[in-house]
Amino acid sequence: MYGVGLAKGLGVTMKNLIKPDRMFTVHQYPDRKIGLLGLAKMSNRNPVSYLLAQPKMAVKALAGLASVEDRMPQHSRFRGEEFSWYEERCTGCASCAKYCPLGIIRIVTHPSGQMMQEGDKYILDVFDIDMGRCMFCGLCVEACPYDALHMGSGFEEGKYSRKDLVIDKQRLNESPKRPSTWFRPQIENKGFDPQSDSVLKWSEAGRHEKPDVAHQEEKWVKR
Amino acid sequence: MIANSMTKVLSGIEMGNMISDAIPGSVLDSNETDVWIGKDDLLRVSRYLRDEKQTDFSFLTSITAIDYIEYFELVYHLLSMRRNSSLIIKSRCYGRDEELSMPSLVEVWKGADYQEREVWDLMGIRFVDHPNLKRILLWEGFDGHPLRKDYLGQDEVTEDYRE
Amino acid sequence: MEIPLIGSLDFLSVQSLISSFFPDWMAYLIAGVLLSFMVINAMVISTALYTWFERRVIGRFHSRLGPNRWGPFGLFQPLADVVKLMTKEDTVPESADRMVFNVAPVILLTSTLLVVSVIPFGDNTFLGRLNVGAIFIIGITSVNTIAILAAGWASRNKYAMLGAMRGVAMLVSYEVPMALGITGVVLMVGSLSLYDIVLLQEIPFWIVQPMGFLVFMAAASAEMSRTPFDQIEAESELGAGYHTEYSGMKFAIFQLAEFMAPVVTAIVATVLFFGGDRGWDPVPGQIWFISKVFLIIFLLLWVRATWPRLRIDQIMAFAWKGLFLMSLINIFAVSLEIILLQDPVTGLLEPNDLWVMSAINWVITIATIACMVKIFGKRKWDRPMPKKSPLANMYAEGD
Amino acid sequence: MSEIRTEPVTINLGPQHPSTHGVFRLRVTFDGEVVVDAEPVLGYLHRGSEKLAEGRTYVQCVTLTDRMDYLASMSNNLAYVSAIEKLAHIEVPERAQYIRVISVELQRIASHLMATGFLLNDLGALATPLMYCFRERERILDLFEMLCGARITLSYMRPGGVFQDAPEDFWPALDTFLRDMPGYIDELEGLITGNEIVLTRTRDVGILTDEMAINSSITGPMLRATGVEWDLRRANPYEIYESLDFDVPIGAIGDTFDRYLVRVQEMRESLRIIKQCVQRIPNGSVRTETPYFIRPPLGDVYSAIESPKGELGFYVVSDGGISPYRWHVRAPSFINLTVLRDMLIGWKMSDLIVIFGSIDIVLGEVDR
Repeated sequence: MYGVGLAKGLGVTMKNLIKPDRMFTVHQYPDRKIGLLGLAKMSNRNPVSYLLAQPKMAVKALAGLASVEDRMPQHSRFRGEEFSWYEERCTGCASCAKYCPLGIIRIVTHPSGQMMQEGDKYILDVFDIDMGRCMFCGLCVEACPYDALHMGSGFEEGKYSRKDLVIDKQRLNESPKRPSTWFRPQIENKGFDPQSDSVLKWSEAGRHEKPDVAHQEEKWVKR
Repeated sequence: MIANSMTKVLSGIEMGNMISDAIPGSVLDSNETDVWIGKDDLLRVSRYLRDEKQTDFSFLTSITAIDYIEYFELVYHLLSMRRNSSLIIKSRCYGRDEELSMPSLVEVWKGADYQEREVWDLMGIRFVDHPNLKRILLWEGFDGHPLRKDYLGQDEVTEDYRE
Repeated sequence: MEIPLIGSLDFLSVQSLISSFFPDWMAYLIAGVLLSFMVINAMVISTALYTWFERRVIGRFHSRLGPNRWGPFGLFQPLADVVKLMTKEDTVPESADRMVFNVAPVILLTSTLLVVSVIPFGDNTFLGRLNVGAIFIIGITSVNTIAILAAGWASRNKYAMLGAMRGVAMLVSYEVPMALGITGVVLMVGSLSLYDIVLLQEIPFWIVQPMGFLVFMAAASAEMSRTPFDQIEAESELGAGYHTEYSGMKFAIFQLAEFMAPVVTAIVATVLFFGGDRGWDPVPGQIWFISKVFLIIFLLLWVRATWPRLRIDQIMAFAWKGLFLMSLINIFAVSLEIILLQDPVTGLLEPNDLWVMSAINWVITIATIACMVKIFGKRKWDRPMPKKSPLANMYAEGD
Repeated sequence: MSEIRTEPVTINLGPQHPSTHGVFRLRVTFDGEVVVDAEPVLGYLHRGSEKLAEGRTYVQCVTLTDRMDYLASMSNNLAYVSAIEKLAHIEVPERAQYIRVISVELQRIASHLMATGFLLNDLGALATPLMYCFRERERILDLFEMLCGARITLSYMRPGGVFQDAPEDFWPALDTFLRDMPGYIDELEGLITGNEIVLTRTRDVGILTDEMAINSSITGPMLRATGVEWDLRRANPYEIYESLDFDVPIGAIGDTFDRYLVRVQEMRESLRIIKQCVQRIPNGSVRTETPYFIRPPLGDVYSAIESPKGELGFYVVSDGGISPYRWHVRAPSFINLTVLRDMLIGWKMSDLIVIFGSIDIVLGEVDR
């Protein structure tokens, strides 16, 4: 009443204007502008010594033209683009293709005739995912019984044509193996962080190691 | 703290007996959960269910239709907010042609308005005496009713970007 | 002491400078064109800077950053906007009245720019020293109404028409309290010349007559359709109001005029209520002027970032029931005080008298606002206690 | 006094309009500024979810529910999976129920923040409250990213639990959020609740009576604002709500301001619920093993939860196969629109926008 509410509102907005910790946009992708103080802090110097050491950069910062790389920190479970796929682990069972709600995974295999004792190994001819239609629900990852397919962790796969969004076997193989820990507790327990530069080997991605012969005999032969 | 209670799901058999006492011949069948009402008596039964003190179904939760190939079944979920009890009444509608019709319940529960329009739009069941029975989700002039089991869909052109 | 920043830039001195090379009539023309060119460019550039300032400040109010990419601290952003708008296709609706459609933005910009011509920026920095400056401002700002109506009418767009109709109703109504708000100042000074108003402002007039200042600011923010009175545009209701159909350069002109309005308003308010270029030495008067303008602009932005907008009928009611009454009370009080306090011989007011007046006026202002809230605030602000409806009982067990 | 005869003007509000919260079209007839008739035209976002579901397995349908009310995906997930659990008689571990309740209540806060922010945006507050709301919602979305790697289309729940336990760093982050959030709500209320302009614009505008609300099947905060105390979390408790202590806020007269106020109070109640859940959450598994292709027995089921918009119900008919025979959604946003016309007539254009904004619809759910 009597304009008290209006004045209170003005106070709230002023508080948000002044307090720097109430900033909304704190991460500016891909880079952010930085002032002299920020630059000096980044190189652990005081601003004056920074100005003397790197005058060009310091002047640029003072003019508001300097920028440094910036990126939103993501959780390791982030479901992102470019699936991490390990051909070594894949058996071509096509569970992922069957489980995909949109049917965008295509798998073509043929029997190889090798390792017939363990039940024939299948050779993958085609494995491609149409990322243009993928909705990143992660059901294919959930379905994979051999932990061969993992969600990726990036989001920078924008392309100019939809055709380029179909990622085939070759690209899946070449892409850096930074699987998201979504639905992969074993990777999470290892402390693997897909946002760092580290890469996960195929032998470490599984929820269990390859069983040794003794274990297999106990399980299968004695029955 | 007040003790919580679940919404009481009324027994279809008991309610069926009660309805048929009030409006003889209206209840076709009933089981533990549902009551089947003849489509000609639906309006009278729903008005009875709303106004009768013992039932007091002032709230129409949802209307659905299901295509069982031989017939369409309409499902009405009723709720009494004062008594915290619920009832499911169903009604069957035979035939497949465009002239399928059911009585509209808009004058009993206004909440039936959009839901009946949706059923007409997607299932193709015409509601007699509905004040504004037009398609609601699809556009006027759409061919067919998509939620019917015999709806084949229009020719869909999906480009395959792989080739 | 007055340190002239841009030298003597009044019309007469420039004319006399030129008349030593050219015949009199030519000197008159050249001086006019030269000065107008300078002032127009200064206004356009300051408006461009103002758009950047507004976006940065509103951004910070929103806890965002605002434009910060193009150029140092994003200062080139207005330039980028202009380039983008100029290269845009200039569309005209098929059924539009082309002539009126094209002229409307020009009228709006012209009327906004003309206000600046009578402003004394400094002791000797001004374009024209009009002895009826205050009336000129009131008159020229009402031309806006015609431009807005023309734009809305010519577009043949229902949203534009609604916006224009609201605009006409609102602008015409708010002319009244604005003129009456200025009247209070004029009464005290005894002159319509803005130059005299600045000269006689020993104490800034917003201290002497706060009610007049409030009325003027409210009316002015309605005149330039800023929140809480931005019903002309009302972007959440009408899309863009009267300039819905405009694009390209014409839209840019509208935007320019629209963003120039706060600058102009702040300038006028500085002259009328903040003592123009008056300040303490050794800071030159022009600097004082600019910093006062910035202060008022910041206040306007602060209000804009905080408050929602009123409905059109509430705005009209506010003008006629609230501001009109307040301005009348203000004029009555001020004239009474002048009669009682002025020197019977010279008819002048001493600074001591001004302090007495301001003390009385602050009391009157607070009392008036309190009374008006009591009398006209029929709506009870406090909420009635919620009562459970008897129609539902979610704890019932059924039967 | 004879009145001037005026010509009514018909205006299309939408499908592209700043305040229709999506692709919604309202064909309004104005007499000057006063609404004399209004007709909503829906379906611009119709994707045929109900038909699509008939060709998918029960688990695949979870992804469809995300895309209906995209501001409250968790609630949609919960409503759907609880229907399937009822249909296929799947038990849910207790820890999973707690995590579900926590995430649904977080989602309720996020959804109400959006509703409040956009209501104020419709009032013309130049997006300031909206930005503040977005800022707080961002923190909730960060929490969701920790839980399930996505921020909007979550697909977090599965029949039989949730797909994965919350990570270690989720709980401290949730604690920080719970500590900060009441202060933020206070700040938001300081900006809005006492503001005279907001009060002038929203008090006594768009009044809905309790009788009319019940007769028109209105649910959610809109119903509670009319004074009807009806919340499915109390009236028909699901999951663990029975053991939780919280109040059901109701409004006084059912105007636009009450609708806003009920939402703000519900946010506080949600925080209370989450705090209790965090204290009580037991250890254990979070998911009952279910086959990939669930084959529920023959029959039908209707299961509803209290979503942020109202009663969100799923009616699923099973024919014993791997995909539902009929999959119907009782979408609260859609049914809440029933009274729109009656609420609008007689009000001015500015009120139209505000009343419409206070209903809080999401077009993904309206059109499905």
